[in-house]
Amino acid sequence: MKTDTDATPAAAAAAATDAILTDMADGSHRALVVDSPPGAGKSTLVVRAAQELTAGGERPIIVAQTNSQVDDLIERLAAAHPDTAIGRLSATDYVATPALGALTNTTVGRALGDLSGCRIIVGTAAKWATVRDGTFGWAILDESYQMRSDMLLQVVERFDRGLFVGDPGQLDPFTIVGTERWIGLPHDPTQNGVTVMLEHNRGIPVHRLPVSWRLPTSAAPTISQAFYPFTGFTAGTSEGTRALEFNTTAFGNTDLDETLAMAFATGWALHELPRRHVPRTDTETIQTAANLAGRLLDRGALATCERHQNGRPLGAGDIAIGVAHRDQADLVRAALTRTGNPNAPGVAVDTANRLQGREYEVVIVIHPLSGRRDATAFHLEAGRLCVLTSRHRQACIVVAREGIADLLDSHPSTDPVHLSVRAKFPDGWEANHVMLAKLALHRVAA
Amino acid sequence: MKAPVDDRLDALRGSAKRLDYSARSLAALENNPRCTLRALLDASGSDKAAIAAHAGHPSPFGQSAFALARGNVFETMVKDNGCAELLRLLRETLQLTLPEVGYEDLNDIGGDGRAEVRHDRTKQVLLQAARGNGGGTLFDHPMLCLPVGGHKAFLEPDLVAFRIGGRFHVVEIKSFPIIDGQADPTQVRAATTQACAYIIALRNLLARVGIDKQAVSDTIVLVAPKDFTNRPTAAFVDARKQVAALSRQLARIERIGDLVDLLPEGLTFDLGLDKDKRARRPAEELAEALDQVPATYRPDCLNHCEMAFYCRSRARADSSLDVLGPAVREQFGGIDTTTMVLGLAQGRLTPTQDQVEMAAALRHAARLRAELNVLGGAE
Amino acid sequence: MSDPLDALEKSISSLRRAIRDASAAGDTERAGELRAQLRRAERAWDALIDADEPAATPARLEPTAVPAAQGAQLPAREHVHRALMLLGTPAAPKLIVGVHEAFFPGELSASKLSSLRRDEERSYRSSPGARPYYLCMALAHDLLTPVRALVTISTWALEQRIIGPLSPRVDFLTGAVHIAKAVHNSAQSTADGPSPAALRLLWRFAVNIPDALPRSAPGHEGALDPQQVIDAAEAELEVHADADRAVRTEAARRARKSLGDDQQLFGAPLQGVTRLRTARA
Amino acid sequence: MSMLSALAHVQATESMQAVPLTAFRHRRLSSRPLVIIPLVMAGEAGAPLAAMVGSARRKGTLLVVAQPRNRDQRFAFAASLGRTVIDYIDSFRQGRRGGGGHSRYPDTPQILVPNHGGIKALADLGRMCRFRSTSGPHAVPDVVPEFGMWLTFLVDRAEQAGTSMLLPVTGILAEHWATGQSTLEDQNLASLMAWIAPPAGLSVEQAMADAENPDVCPPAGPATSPEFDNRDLAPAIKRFDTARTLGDLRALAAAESDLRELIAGQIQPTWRMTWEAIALLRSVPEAPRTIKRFERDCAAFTSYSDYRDSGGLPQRKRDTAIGAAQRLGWLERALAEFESDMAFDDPFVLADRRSAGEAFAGTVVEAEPSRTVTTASNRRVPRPRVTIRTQDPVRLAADTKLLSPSMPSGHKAVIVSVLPDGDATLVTVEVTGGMGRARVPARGSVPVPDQRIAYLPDPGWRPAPQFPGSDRTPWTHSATAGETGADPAAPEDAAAEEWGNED
Repeated sequence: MKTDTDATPAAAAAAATDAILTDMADGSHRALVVDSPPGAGKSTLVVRAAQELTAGGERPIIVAQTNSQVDDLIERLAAAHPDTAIGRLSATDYVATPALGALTNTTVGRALGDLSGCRIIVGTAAKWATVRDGTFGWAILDESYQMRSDMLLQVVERFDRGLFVGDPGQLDPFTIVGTERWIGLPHDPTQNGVTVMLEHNRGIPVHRLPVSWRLPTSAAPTISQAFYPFTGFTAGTSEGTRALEFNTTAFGNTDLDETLAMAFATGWALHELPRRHVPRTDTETIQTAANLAGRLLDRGALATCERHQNGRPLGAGDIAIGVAHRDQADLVRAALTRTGNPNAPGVAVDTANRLQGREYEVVIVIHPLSGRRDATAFHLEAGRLCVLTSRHRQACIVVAREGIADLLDSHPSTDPVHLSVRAKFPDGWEANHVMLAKLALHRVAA
Repeated sequence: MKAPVDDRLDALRGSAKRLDYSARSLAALENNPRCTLRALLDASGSDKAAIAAHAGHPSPFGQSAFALARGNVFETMVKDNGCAELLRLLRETLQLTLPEVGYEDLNDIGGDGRAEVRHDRTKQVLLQAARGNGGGTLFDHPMLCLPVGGHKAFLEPDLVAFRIGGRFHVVEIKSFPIIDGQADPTQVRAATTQACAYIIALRNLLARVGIDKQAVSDTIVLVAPKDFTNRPTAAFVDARKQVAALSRQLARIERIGDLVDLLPEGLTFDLGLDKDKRARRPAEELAEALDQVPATYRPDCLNHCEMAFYCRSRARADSSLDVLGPAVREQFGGIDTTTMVLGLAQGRLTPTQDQVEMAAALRHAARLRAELNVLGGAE
Repeated sequence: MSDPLDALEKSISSLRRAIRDASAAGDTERAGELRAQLRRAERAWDALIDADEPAATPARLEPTAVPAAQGAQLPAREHVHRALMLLGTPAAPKLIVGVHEAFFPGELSASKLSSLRRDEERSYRSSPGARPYYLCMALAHDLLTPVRALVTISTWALEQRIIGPLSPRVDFLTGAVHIAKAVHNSAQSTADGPSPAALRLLWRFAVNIPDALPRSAPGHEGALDPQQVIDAAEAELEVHADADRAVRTEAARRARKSLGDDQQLFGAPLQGVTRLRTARA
Repeated sequence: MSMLSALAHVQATESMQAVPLTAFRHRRLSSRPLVIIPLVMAGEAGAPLAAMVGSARRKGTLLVVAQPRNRDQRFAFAASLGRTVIDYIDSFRQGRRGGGGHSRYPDTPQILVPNHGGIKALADLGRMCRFRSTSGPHAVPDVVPEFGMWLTFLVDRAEQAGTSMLLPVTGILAEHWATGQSTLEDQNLASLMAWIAPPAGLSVEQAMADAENPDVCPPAGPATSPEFDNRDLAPAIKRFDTARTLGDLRALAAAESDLRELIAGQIQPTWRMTWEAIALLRSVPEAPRTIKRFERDCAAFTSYSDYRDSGGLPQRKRDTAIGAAQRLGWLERALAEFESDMAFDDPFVLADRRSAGEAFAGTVVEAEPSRTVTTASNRRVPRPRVTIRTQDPVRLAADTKLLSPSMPSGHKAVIVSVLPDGDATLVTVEVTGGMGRARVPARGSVPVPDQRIAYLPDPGWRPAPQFPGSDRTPWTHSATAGETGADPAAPEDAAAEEWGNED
């Protein structure tokens, strides 16, 4: 890729998109890969690429990983191309969301035959896997780093060429089956589809979107360094474009306020609870995360950004709380009802797996290592922390018990070592250290 | 005023001869790095096996003569006839060119096998190679030296290969098999961690004359029997993470002073060896001394550490949950003992404020188990 | 616990304790198993005690009779000489035995070889030149000290007995050429052709020489073509020969100047690395 | 691990005896299992040293490789072990039931080994044998590759959760009992048995100590103890080698019988203990759904058996792209079903899931048995709703499909809502299946007030993934350069076999 070093972010991003579309039009490659760091306009690219393909007479299909991703994409596609007939290939028990139901150029179908008039057909990988015949010229595979190689194998016969779009820094697909049988094979079915495809096809162009439009200037360098050490990216907005202000002055001056103030002023805060070994369901930690959200809603905040230059009040839907485990998510939801703020239950709460690809103004994270005695591979996984700390447009608050540094110190990465397998980077251990060093500068002791 | 750290470490060891770090003991650093007892015993050069045995918990780490013999025979075979097999493998894996066959035997220097002598010679030939004025490609058993905690540790890789215009590669020759491209991950890991010590030592040697660490590759070449044959095969192992991890652990050793400062004055693990090398110190007295140092026992230690059986018995005596392993332990958050778990579960103990939540969960679990036992689900 | 006697005594006492427990509980099967273990441990203990006595009885299991020789009754040094002459390069005992088994009748073991080397030096020093040849050492090119584990023949030129950095490979390739020729000859001259051991030996050389094996045939001794091995080995020799010869010649010149006759055969005395440094400077 | 299982381990520690983790044994135990205790030589790649094999405690056969480094002796050993195992397997290839393509043998072989290491040793043996050629310069007896293929089949099958054709005894024991030691120590058969059933007259403490003392309890293999290797085995093998070199037949016979006796001493205690463990496991009732999984084993056994009869090729060294994806699918499915089966069958396992919030049990507090809805096809169907009050920390979301072990089979429900009620939780479910075909639900098919009921998530039916045909590996999963796809039937590079005795 050729980009001017001193080009504006917008120009750099445009150049990257142009290069991708040129390669796609060229037709000499069976596949293209686009690595997209958090919030780098992946969906925009997908919509744009679909448009280009349609304009060129193709009838592209889009393969996404979850139903909500499919719905999101269709809404964007329908808005961008009101004149193009779009098909949604769905399972029998799928019920269209109200937003989707309102679209006039969209058809929901159970089988390809129902969608014969559609120029673009979108579906989940699982649904595409049930389609037995028909081959399309191009497929756009969204979030393809989250698609397992065995799933790719089930859908690959439906298309001749693929545009693989995804974020390599997020969570890898996984399996509950613990086997070392396939390690070292280029076609290991537990690997992500992109890696396997690249292993078997030399000379596939790998593009990279260079600008994160989501992450603020306060976050982009840290996330880039911790999770994308070899392929950095920059923030799309400049210093001062994004800002948070309280609608009220602190009337309690509690540690919650101190943390919120830190986050509002610097974009980061580490709300550190006293050192203690606790189970992951620890009420104090969970309630604190909920209370931070409640307190933020109580006090009210005005968010300024490039889209709302005169500010916009933050609502519960602008806030998310991210956790590592599902039971923690359930407990946080319950804790939100206890905050006393009537809107608090509207705050989104989910695990890293489910937060992938989503975006909020403020994200509160319960650190996966908080209060633990040992650091397992699950809790150290770089992708998990990456997802949690890269969902925000304004600020990220991490809630943790003191002692994570010691924990990291005593648990060097203990991943098994295999022959002829490249070590996976970023290393979760290393990435955790980078994040912790950053957070230490924004620490508020509770 | 406290005595200097080194003096205190010497006092801990007592009259016994100092055991230096080896690649094996350095590699062991990555297991349970937080254990104070282990750190102190290692840093003081104490003989852990002898100490554990005298304290009544001999370590079962004998090595089978078969394994030893097999290892030696295989290494010899790989290096026989001017490293014929090895050259074939390195030509395949490292793309060594035809002229790159120069062989330097560093097992002894004109019959002199002393570590210092071999180290001097190693330094000389490796630096020549690095600077491009030596013809050497294969360096057989070079003697490297790494200062660890202010003491010299001599380290001896099986072989270092130097690719002209390229970099040094550590070659490990192991006798566990590579079957259909896969080998036992535990063994690979152990071999890799050892090789990391060599990489670090080699980089250290070059760094002293200003040669960048990039001159030493962090990919190691593992040579091992192919499938069930005696023919060797080679595989790459990406050791980047282990090199980073071991470097961090080595940096920790430098902070041993912090640990030493916490010890009671006059503490020693001296065995009181007599002239026949028999331990004369009363075993209880030794055990008392050991008990004064915190140990972090994990069942995994049984695979690695000579002190593990001692530590396990200590953990059992304390009713520590550590005995049951991390999977069980994790369920109980900050609770440390089985007594406390059961006390809370049965409602016999009143939870502290920290424990309220855990106590409720425990009572729920205990109620469920009681329900089941009443149902007589299992005889 | 390094003392094996201590260890055994501990085993014996724990076995006795276990037998008592098992018997008390009436578990005869288990007690029987343990008794067998105990007997074994006690026997091992007896053996160790005996071995510790100064006038140890000779181990009973040593072979009492030398096996009848199945081939020519030549002295071992003749076997070695013949093998080395065939190879034409300094060689380690293992390879010498390999060549011997591949091409000559009679018994020769590697362990015998090491004692042989000491005898040769002793014999030479007591009456130099009494024998037509001596089995002697290869010399390191820089220190001119004896090289670990390589045997040569005194009648060879010093250049042939010097080992420089490239020499191990050069000697390996030269040896391959000679073995291939010997295999070729026996294919021509004997009715049965080369022995399986000879083919196996050649195969082991050939697999480690680029292009020495037929491209298509699966790795099998039968598929070997001696001429192809010779061509391949010579092709690689071409690459190393000049550089190797230069080092050897220079070292041989130095050895002739600075070493006495016996030292030229059995190596210079060790003088530590100081000397080495000057030699390399 | 759940808190409940963790608590069981603590209870075992405190009471110094093993406590049950499950109500049932979830693995089938054959009435005639074949026990194999494999021993291997330290440091050598899958070099068998000995095996004790037999289908009854009193009928153990000891096979010994006097010099494990010798290739011919290895394969002689593989052949004799192979014959025993193949005979055993063949004894199940009869009495086929059912017709046509669906006929199958009514029973399967079952091989039991002491521990996971035993499975690894058999896997290595299978890999070593299955590609061997029965003709040419390094020919082996016909039974050797056949044995290798069967072993590989059994080892592959054992990877699948819930199967019972090859099992480690320690694994079955630890599934049922919790001890006061760690998972690592539970892998030692003697240590595990010390907690469950210590030798008569011994305390658990003493039995544990003995279990780790190789003098009293020789390791259950596959590796022998280094002390034994150095003190006893190495000299005995040396005596054997010497006698062989000398051609002294009397000394050879003596050395061989000495070796046998020596190894018998090491293997016998494990043999005895394995059978004791099996007897103990028989006393635990078998879980109801075990039979369902056993039938699948029968089908797999029959189909592999037919494949062997048709002269099928040995299993590949590594899976192909499509083979690997297929296998991953099977393994994941088997695991999900096994976990669900166990929770369905076993109140202990259910309680485990309950304590983690993944299932719940409680009392029906409200029922709307006559509720109906109209389907899209305009049919009125019963959809009764029931509300259950539970103390369990329910973490299931609305729309989760449920099964119930406390209702007649076929009962299906779906969660409508989960609401807190003081320190308890109210779960409302809609019954969706198992009510019969009539307009009114069949009697007993809808929970009634005050009834105790448990629900757990339905793993559900998932369509088997469809992959491209094995001859059509798509471009994303195959190198265009053309793979070196070695014929799996090709015997291994025979000349690469240099075993050689050591000097």
